[in-house]
Amino acid sequence: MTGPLFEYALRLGDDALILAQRLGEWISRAPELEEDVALANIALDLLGQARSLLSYAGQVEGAGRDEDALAYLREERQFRNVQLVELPNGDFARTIARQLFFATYQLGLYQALATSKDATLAGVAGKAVKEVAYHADHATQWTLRLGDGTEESHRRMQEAVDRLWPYTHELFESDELVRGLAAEGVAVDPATLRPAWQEQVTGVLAEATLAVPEDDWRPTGGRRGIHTEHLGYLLAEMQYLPRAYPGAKW
Amino acid sequence: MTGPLFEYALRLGDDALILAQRLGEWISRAPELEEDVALANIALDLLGQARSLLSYAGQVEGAGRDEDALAYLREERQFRNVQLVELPNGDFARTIARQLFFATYQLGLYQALATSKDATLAGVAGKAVKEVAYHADHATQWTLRLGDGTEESHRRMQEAVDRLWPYTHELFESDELVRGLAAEGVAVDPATLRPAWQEQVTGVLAEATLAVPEDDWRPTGGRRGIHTEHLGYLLAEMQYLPRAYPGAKW
Amino acid sequence: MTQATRALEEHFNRLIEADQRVEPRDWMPEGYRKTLIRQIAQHAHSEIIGMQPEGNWITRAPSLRRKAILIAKVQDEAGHGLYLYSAAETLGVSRAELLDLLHAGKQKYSSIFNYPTLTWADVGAIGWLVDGAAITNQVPLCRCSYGPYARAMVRICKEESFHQRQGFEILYTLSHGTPEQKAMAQDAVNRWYWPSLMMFGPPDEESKHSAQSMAWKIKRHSNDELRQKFVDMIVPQAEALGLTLPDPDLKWNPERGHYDFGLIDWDEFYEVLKGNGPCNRQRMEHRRRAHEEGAWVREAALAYARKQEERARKEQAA
Amino acid sequence: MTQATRALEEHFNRLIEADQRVEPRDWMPEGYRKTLIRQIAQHAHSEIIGMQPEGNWITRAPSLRRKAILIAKVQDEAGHGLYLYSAAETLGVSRAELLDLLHAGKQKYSSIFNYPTLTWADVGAIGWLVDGAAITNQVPLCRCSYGPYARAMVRICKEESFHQRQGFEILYTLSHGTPEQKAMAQDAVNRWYWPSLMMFGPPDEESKHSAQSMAWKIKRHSNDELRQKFVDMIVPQAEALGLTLPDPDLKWNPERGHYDFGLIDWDEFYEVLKGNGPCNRQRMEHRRRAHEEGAWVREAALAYARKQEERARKEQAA
Repeated sequence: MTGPLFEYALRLGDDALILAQRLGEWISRAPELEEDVALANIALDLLGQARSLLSYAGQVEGAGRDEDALAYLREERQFRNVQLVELPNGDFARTIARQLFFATYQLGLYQALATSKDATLAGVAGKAVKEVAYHADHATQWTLRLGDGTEESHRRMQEAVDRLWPYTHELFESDELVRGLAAEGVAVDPATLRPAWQEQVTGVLAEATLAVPEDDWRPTGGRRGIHTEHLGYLLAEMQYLPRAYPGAKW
Repeated sequence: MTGPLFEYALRLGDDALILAQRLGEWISRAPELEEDVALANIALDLLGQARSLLSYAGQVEGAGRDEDALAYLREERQFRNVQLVELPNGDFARTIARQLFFATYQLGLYQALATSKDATLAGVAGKAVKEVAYHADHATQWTLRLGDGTEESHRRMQEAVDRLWPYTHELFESDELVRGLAAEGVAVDPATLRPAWQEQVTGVLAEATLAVPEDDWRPTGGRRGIHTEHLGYLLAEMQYLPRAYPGAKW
Repeated sequence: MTQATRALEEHFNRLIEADQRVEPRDWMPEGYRKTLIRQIAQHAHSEIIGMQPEGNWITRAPSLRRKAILIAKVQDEAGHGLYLYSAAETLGVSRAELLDLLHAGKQKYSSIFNYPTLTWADVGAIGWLVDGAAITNQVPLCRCSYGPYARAMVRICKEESFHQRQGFEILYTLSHGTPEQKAMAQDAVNRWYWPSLMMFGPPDEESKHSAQSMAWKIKRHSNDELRQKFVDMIVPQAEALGLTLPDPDLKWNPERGHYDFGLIDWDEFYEVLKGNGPCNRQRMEHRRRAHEEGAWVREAALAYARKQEERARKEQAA
Repeated sequence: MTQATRALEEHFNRLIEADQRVEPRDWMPEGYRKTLIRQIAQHAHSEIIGMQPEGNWITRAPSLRRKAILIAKVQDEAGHGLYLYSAAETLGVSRAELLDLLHAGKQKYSSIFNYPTLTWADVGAIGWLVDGAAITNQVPLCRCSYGPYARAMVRICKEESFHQRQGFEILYTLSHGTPEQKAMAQDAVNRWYWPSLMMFGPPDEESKHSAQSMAWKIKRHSNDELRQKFVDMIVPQAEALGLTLPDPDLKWNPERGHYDFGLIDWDEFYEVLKGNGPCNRQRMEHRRRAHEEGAWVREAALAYARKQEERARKEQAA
């Protein structure tokens, strides 16, 4: 049995790691050079957060696992990220919709976590707030451009928002573990982040002339290691080298 | 150093294995149910040939490697298949063009190899001739339908033929190794298969109202382990489980 | 009802009564035809949607032997789809029409395929539990009153029982492998057990179509009877596998001569049925995309066939 | 030539003579402008096509630290592309025009990027050899007579030398790792060594544009001089890596004070230049696809910007 703090650090770290991996797929494929730079930048920020959080998880666990052992040598069922971040990139609209939903969530999360009683989590979050504020702004600007751009971009952006909306519910699910840590002042209960997120996101969608989808389907399971069928392929690719050369240093 | 017979069995085995893997990607995605069945069938035949050939390679090598060790625990640079079979499937036209080119080649090869002085190779080839005759017929029928079907199918099929044609040259490359084995009556020198292949394929293309491409670019390297950038991804996916659970039995 | 119709209906009823087969040429009540079309179509759709969760592991099967077995299995499912669409065609509805209904969301497929296959062990669990449940459902259908459907089922059941053994064997190998492999097998069984019990449909008191289907001898046993039969079959098999089933209430009841088992979460069942399972959207999108991306191929085949006919006609005329 | 033009030309020549910078506002001969546009565009295109072979390993980098370094490096290449297209824009040609010329196959990029990255060690070899050759080429360009290009090069060279050290470090780690890792490093060096020597272009006696470029102080050294400089630099570095270079003729020549090296296969060079390298088609297709698939995004951004302007204008008017 591993402790709740280990588990919590994994959740945050895996979200950042898997989204960084997905954004990394964009590089050299973006609609313009500035976006190759921007998406690489966001991927780098997330990867940096992931490294801090996974290192910390390994430290808390005390079993000698470092960031790479946790990233490269766990199986799919041991990953704790939400399903939203593991979905295939799709077109630029889908990537932007995911960025809008996730960055807005993560910004609220890190702002609150920056005052955590856990000095490491507070440090990571405090440092990341500025980065994530840029991610949220980047996604917001593009949501406006695509939503209020051409007919085609509007159609694509609305399709993207509709398709990804169901996956946003999982971001705000709380459970005993996180409520326990939140009561100690260590974690942030994600349920508390929802109202501000909802206001922010629906405001952006409205300005972008996009409809806010109805709540219906609520896929979930990532925090318990229940993922979509997409994650396995992502991990096979990501983990290949360390799996193929056990024990090698790189 | 491993011997020429080991190397030769690997070449033939890897061609069959990698093409089976690509065809396996089609299953549940074919244009009609009959084609899900047909492509699965062809994949199964190729996989069966690959298993016999890789098992034999392992036996010849005498280092205790079985078919799975050879399929799952070699790196990209150790694979000996031609580049044609590792290319992404593309649309149905590309898959059919590849099947036409490869099955026609393989049919000639196995017909000749069925009289090899090496009893195992002769046996594998003899058994496979009937299977591959069906593969060639299947590809021929579809080439006719697509080439001489609608305007769109003609355009797509011509595009597919043009795109894959350069990769066919590698099928007929011979080298010292294969010429040596051919002189002993063990292997078939692929260069000798070219005229009949050319006649057969250009005949089908003509009947399908398709133009035979000009010879220009001649990508090569597979027999020396120089592949396209696509093979690494294919292997990462294919080999993931045995890499992740070293020594496990399945 | 005319006298002629009455005579036909009596003939039909006698066939049913005498446990004989109704054949395509026979008169049959409209309700019987509709029920059969709905059931056979749903069954056919389940076979082709069912290719996806297992197909998900073809490129990642952990040995060449397992890869070959898995390809053959998924191929069999496509083949079963073909038999069943053919059986439905004897009732006057084409495969293309049925596929359109599937793609439009107007006909269903078995909800079990809306769960994801997360690990290799899921391929074993599907073979053992899902095919096991399917066989339990289908063996009685081999005696279904409609001939073409009954005959398709005979063929299908034979292959399915082969698949079930293969699934069992995958799990057996895992549960006797490394500790990680055993955990993988147990995890898959934990996830697939309850959904497989749901495959028999809602409890008898809530089942809409059952009574009439039983009267027509399309169905031979109630949902709950079949479910009990399945549970009784898999409990000793789980023991043989060295795996547990995730139901604390599961125990032998010597009075009933059956295993008692816990309450099924019917809310989950109805949610998945409504379209809110983990993979409903993915399965439908995958299916629709394959169909749409294949449209130009089917059109080309048709155009070519027409040209060939034309040519043959001209040759004959010349 | 009018007298005014003659005066301008004299001014231009004096600038060149005095090793001062020509700036966008200055008059310049049409040939000078064209040469610079061709060279800067080719350089910019090389940066963005160069993202592909290394980008190929971003998702598969073997540690998180290496992944971060690699993403940052490929991002730098995009950034270099941006500086360079901006430098070209000062000569009166837009990025969109230059990209169109690239996509139409009317402008080139460095042939080195038409080789595949087959293993992780290729990322190291590209950093060490390809960036090493690029720096050797580019350091003199920091003193190029055209100001905006020279200034872009200063910034780029600083980052490139960072990249070269990272590539060296990857290879060093591999060559001091397991035997398989060392073999992987050696194999990559074997494949990238000769193509990196070709990066300096054809031998001086065959080089078309060199003499005029040297006179204009766009270029400061001949192809062969730069190639020699590069070889002299990497030989001791290869020794430090514990790797060999695949050239049996490579040896120190005390008389020349340089390393002698073997004959380059110029046939291969010209084949790749003609479009027949292993990855020419793949690189161009990847590039064109990204551009085409991004068209609707760029159009949306433009449409939105126009709407915003319109709104601002209306607000002002109100």
